[in-house]
Amino acid sequence: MTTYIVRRLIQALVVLILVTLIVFFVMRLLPGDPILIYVAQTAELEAMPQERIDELRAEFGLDKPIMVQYANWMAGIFRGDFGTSIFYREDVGTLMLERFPITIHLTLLSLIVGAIFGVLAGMLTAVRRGKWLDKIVTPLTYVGLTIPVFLLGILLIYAFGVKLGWLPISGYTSPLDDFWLSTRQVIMPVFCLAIFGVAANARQMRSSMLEVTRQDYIRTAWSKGLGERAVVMRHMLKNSLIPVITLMGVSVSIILGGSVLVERVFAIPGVGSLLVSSIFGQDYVVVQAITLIFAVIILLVNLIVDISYAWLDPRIRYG
Amino acid sequence: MNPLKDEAILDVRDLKMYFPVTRGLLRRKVADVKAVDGVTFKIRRGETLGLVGESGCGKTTIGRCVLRLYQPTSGSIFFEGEELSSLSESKMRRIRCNMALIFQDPYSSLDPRQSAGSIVGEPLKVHNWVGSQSEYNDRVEQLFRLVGLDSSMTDRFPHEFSGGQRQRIGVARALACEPSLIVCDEPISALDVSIQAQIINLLEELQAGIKGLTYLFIAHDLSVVKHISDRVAVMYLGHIVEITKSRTLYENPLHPYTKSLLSAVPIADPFVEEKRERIILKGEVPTPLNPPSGCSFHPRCFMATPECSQAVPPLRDVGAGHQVACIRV
Amino acid sequence: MNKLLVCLLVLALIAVPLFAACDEDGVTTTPPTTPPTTPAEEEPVYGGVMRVVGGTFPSVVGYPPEFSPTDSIYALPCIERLCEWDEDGVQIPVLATAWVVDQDNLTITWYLREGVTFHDGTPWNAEACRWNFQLQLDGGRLPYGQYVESLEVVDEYIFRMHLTDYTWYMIEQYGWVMMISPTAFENAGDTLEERIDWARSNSVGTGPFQLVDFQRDVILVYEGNDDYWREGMPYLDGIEASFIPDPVTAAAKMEAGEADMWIYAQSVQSILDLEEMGLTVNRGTGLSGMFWSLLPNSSDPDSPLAIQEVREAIEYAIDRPAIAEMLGFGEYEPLHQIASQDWPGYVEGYDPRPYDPAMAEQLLADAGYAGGFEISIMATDAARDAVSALQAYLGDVGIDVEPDIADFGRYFTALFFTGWDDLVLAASGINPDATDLFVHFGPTPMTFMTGNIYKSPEYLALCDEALDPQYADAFEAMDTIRDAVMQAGEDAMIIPLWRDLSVAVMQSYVHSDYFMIHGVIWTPYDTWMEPH
Amino acid sequence: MVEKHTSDIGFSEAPVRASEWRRFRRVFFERKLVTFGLVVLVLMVIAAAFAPLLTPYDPYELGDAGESLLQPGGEHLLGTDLLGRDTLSRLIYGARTALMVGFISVFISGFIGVPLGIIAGYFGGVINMVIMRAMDAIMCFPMLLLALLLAAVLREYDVISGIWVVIIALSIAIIPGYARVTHGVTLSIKENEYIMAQRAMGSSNMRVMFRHILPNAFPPLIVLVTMQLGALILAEAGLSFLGIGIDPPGAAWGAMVWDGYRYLANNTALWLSPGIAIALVVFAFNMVGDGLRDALDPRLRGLL
Amino acid sequence: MPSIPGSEAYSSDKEKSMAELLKVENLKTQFHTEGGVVKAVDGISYHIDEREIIGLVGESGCGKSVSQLSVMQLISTPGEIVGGEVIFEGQDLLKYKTHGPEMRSVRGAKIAMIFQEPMTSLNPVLTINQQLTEMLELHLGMSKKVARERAIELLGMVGIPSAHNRIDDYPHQFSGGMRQRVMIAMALSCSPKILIADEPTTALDVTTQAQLLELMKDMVERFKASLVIVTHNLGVVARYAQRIYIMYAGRIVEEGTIKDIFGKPRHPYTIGLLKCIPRLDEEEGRKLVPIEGLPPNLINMPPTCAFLPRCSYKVERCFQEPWPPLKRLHDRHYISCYANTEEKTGEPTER
Repeated sequence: MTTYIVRRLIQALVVLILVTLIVFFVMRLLPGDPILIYVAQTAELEAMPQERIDELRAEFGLDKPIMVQYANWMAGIFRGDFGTSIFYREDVGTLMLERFPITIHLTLLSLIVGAIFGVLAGMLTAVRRGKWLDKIVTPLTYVGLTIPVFLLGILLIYAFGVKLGWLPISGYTSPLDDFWLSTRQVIMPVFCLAIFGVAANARQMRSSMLEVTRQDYIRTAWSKGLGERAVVMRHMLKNSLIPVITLMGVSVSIILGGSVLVERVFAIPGVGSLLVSSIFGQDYVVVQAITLIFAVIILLVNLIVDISYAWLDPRIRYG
Repeated sequence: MNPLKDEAILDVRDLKMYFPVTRGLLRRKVADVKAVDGVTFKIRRGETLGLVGESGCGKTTIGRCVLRLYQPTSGSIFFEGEELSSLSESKMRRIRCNMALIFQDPYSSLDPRQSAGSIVGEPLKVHNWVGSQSEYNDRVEQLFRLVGLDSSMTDRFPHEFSGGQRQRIGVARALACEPSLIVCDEPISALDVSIQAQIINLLEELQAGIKGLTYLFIAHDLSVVKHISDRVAVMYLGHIVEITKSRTLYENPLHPYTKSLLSAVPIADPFVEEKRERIILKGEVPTPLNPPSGCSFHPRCFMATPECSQAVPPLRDVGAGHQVACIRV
Repeated sequence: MNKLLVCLLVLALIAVPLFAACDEDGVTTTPPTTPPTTPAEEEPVYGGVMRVVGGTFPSVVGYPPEFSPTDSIYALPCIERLCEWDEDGVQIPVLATAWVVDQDNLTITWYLREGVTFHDGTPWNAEACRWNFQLQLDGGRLPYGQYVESLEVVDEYIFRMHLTDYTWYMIEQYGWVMMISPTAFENAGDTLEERIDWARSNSVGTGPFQLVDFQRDVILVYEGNDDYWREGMPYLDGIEASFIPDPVTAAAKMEAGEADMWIYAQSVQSILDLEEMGLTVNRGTGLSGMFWSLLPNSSDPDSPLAIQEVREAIEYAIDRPAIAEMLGFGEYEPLHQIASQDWPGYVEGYDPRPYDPAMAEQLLADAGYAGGFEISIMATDAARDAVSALQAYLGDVGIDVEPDIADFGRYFTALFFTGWDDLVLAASGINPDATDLFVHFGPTPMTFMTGNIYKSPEYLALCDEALDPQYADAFEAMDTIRDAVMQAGEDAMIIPLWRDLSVAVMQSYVHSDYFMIHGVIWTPYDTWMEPH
Repeated sequence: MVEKHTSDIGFSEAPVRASEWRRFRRVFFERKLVTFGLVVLVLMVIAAAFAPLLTPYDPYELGDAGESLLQPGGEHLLGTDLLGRDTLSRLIYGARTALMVGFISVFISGFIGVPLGIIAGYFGGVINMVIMRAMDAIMCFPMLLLALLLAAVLREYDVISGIWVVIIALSIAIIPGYARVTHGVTLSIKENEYIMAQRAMGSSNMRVMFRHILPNAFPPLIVLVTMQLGALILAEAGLSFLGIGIDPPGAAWGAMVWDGYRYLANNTALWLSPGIAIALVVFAFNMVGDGLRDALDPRLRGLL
Repeated sequence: MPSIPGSEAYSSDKEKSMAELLKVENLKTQFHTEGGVVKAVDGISYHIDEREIIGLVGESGCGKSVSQLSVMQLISTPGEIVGGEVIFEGQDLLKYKTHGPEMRSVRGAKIAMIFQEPMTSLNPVLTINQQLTEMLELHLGMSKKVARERAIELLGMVGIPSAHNRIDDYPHQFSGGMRQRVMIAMALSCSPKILIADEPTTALDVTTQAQLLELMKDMVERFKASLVIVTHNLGVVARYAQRIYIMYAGRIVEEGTIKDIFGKPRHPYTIGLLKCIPRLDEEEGRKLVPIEGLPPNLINMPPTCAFLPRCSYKVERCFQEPWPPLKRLHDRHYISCYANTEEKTGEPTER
């Protein structure tokens, strides 16, 4: 078990290094000069002398060879220093601390909603296969997989925000400040972000439950005279969850990707919306930081998924 | 089924095949699975040597070493006088033309996306064994007839055949380049009882018909091995414990393991069964990762004495080609 | 078939409320409040926090040297300038009461308003003024800063600048420096870096409102300044601005009554919809929109755009009234000259090249491009529709347009620094005093890549003439400016297209008679709201 | 003696010739929704192929004055957009874009990802480690985000333009999916005795990998492709929403939703019709994928 | 430990008759597949007496496992029990709802089952303790603690060394033989009346097979249970069973005591089976006589005898009339055949 975990950790470390390389070099492939963009953001009303531009360039460390810049960047990250945003002129670490909790809040909620409702729906439709519940819920999961989230977002706004007036249209409040308002505000974005997870988990859960149903040990369980509840909850659930857990990594990836769209629609000041504006503003320090953190989150989630395999499946735990 | 000549087509000397067991982060080698641990035997041309033993005893590993699908840890394998373990890959390719393998599972041993004809013809293509397309077609049809399949079935796919027919395709593929040695690795154990006899008879007929065709017949079913083989080698935990003519095996088994193995096989005849002595072994086969010292059978042996755990008993001749590895015999 | 039916049913269930929701005649549960139109003159009411939404948001609120236009407009409730425009583009005093130019000795003397205090209680005086100028100079950010020789504090409320050269344009440039409290800044940290860092998210000025809370890209909260120097103002208790990047969401917030004012609204359809629902649309002076034009890379001799006939042909090929009508629902003004009709420098009736595709083809043939040619138009994603329309028109005369949709970073880099390949679709702000001509297209423009656009000697001479110190301000130079406008037209220097719309949409209970000019002026001090 | 006895029903043996195709058809068409999906896709392919013949108007032709944002009905069945272009015509041409983006991206990424997966799975060891960790690294980025970054980068270089930026960006983003699936399949196929049979008869590695493993990896790959096609169309829509989609005036559904979205209340057909088209086609691809999965290999249930 | 298999029980004949424990009448189970309806079990009747060991012999696909699963109502879709009766303790089990409380109180408690694959028949994610005790808690109402003690005891009984240490292990930590021992312990934990062993040793090595069969025999004696051995291995039944049913294509073709069947096999299929298997004690150079042809595809079977195409005894009547019902030859020996195989049968082992 320890060996298994440590090996996964080492693999994750290798992936992490590759991730940092990708993040850094893809961003540096952008030929637009970040300094000029910075100047363009601020200097519409006057021209800036070349010396000042060079000075800024040196200030941001952009005058050094690229490998040195990479090394500096990495070294900085280990110290918790992500650099300074060219656009916001602010420490990116601080910026991330402001923004990430928001995105994490939404992501976690979406993940939990997706997991609970997805697994529940999958379980019920599998156990009641072919019954009315299955006939209604299963086609619905396809809708969840196919609707573009931004479209869904705006439809929700229109229906629940404007026409019905039940929920606030946009914005974000920390649950620590005003829990009730915060909850009302996150309902629609979380719905948008979670819908894929709900649908995907439900489908996966349903098919893996059906798969497990066919297993010999389920026949053994029936042959012992156990009731349906015991067979499903005790013998099928854990086994069926194993493939569903894999989806968690994918779900997080989809949710983080979707946050880019959803945060824009709902005007939520998370990293998703920050990322879009930073990409367009070529604020590559910020983009680097966000993509890196996204990738690390997904990496960690996958690691947790792998480790929870071991928890769910003793064959790995003692393997 | 007498051997044509007393020439050893295959001569295996002190073959060892260890699979490393790795542990920990750096996958450090901590031990070896001694799948085959010093095995010596010969097969004469035209003969059938049965290799019998329970799962994990190393019999399949020997078969694969002979075809050099595994690179043996040590020891030598002479095939038609040539030492295989030191051959280059390209030379080995040429040699493989003269050897073939028949597998246990007629389902997984045939590529499901290849037609039966092309499966059988595959070795011909790999070894450029035939000149033209028509020669190829003729040879494939000939092989089909040889194993008792209708040659009109060449364009069918494996799933369209029954298990027995599939095994016939496997046999035809093995025969394609007219090998002199066929390693039959449990060729019938996945088949239905009523079909097994068909394949056994086919193999016997082929040997009778093709001059010098030699089998290394690997199986765990003692009755089948005894039926088809001229000589039988009994394996336990990577060692051969007894080699003898198949007739002597039932009539006069010497090694205690052979005895208990024989006793465990029920005979489909209650009248015989009533009279048979039954030896029920204690415990389970130890892991080849950490075999017992001395004679690896001694912890389960009903004849064991303290000396048995001292040294590995050598395989010694007790007369008439009957070899046994037991100090108590 | 059951599943299919269920599936269709589900689709229908999703679609029906939407259709219903979109139905204009449908029952709406929260109709926007449309009280009877209030009389024009009404006694202002005190109180209320105005909730403002906008599609842009500041990244810096209190450090003027780093202000972008977006930053400065959001800072304006708090930080004031020496002077600024009135509705007609005339410079009016704010923190200065008067200024005197001495052309012989090359000085500008500013007489400062007395009795004004910063929000931190420190007084506004000549020293504070000098400190702010120095801050700009140190940051390398003072426009025309290269002409400043020295700064002098003459007495408590008189401040003098010594210059090396003079043009009337400098008043606007220097007078617009935004003034923050030196004391607050100096006390904010031990090092300059710390102070700047603090000032980026904290702002202490003299304005009608003081900053309470600022979270980047989230919210900006102002509360009324009780000690404001304009008597009895402001009326509002506070302003709460939040950032809504998506215009559809912003419009939805207005419709749902979740916001009182939507500033810098540009999506015409939403604006008109809201207006129809009874919300007020403040179109300002008419110059709040942007000036859209196609800028050619005409200085490159290899480019077909270097040939005047080609540029003329492009101008002839585009039906500007039609495009303006289509894109702007009648709210956009088609432009025929480098000026809008509400702009002081507008030349009445001057339309050198109305829509004439035949003429365009003829000119192209004359220029040796009878079969047309291929050309790219660089634009941002926001201008997708415009590019499609231009592409269709140019395609009709044989010019094959390849759209080049760029992100802001690349777009601005090209536009301001590195130049563009063929054509770029650009928007520029319009100043009510016509000075934007020099900002964008003058001899030494501050924005668009200077070298890319060919400017004829005649045109440059007229620009120089207009900037001559003999004129006190732009209005005195207006005749020359009009000549320059016509010369640019004759040269087909750029291809003017249309003026778009940017407005403030307000709930009907909001009273704000004068709002903004192209994002550099906002006077919320006299804004008030009826109880609602 | 090991008797194959994995299911309740032990009957086996002697299947009837030519039943495979029948079985495939029966399983595939067993679910009405799969049939529905297939019909949708066929219609879409027809629409894409014969777009010029089917469209009532030129999808790029600007409308005359007053033809802007027409409501559905009348001459323009689904109304017009801001520039007076016929929505129905653009919708039909959009099928072309969607299929082009989908199929070319899938082809490119499959062309790269599949061999990588086979090689990694077949050789194992260090090669496997290097390839699969690199794929893991790419998979650490959300697909939309990676495509967004790549599209931004690709646009900067004048090597490719227009729709190809989207295609290439999406292709790169989905390579790991192919590599992973092929890798997994290769590992399991490698266990089969017929691979050992190939080695026993002296086949070269290349022959084993591409003549024997690759064809056997097709069923899961085909299923993956159908799923990816749906995901790609959604991603293209997302990119358009963020402004890095198909260049104008190209008719792409994602961009059309985004364009129409600004007229949410005024012209429902403008965004709803491409929105439904996207949802319908993604749904259709998923259904056909499901059907193929069940028909090709029921064991794949739960794997994808 | 030489012994004669079940010698006492064997000598006790039907006359002395232990009570009939389970009676299956005309049981029919079908599977609805893509190809059509598979009559996996096509009207079989058999019975088990108290403390009797019977063998159910046939090749794969002959319906022997399905028949046993049908008795337990463990047939899942697309399978369906379409007819027959399973009388156990005076009640027809097939009248109970599949997962209803009555059926559940029979399963495990009164009739228990051991399956072929010890690798897959135990739940991989639950410990042995969890899997063993749940039945004890359910059927015998034991507390967790008591059940655990009992489970350890049972494990010791089936020969698992240091059972108290291994009870919290997971199935994959056991070898195949050990897992099958666990299965035996589990099946016997509630002292069932009948133990059905469905190919219990097929996947195991011969020496393990011998160990387990001995164990099972000992255990059913100890628990006074009856045992049904479902197998394709004639040797196994010859050694352990008292009576045998030979199945082919969903039907019982021959029934009798082991001495009847092995001594005077009368059905052509039984005869063929005995001729085609190699025997340890056979003569040198004996030729096997395979049963030609293939086992039938159970879909769309003709009404005639399913063995007909492979039969070497067939007579005219076989082609014209449907598959004959079992007819009694003498005592407890029944066959389902029109042909007179007696004359031609000289060869099979009479010793």
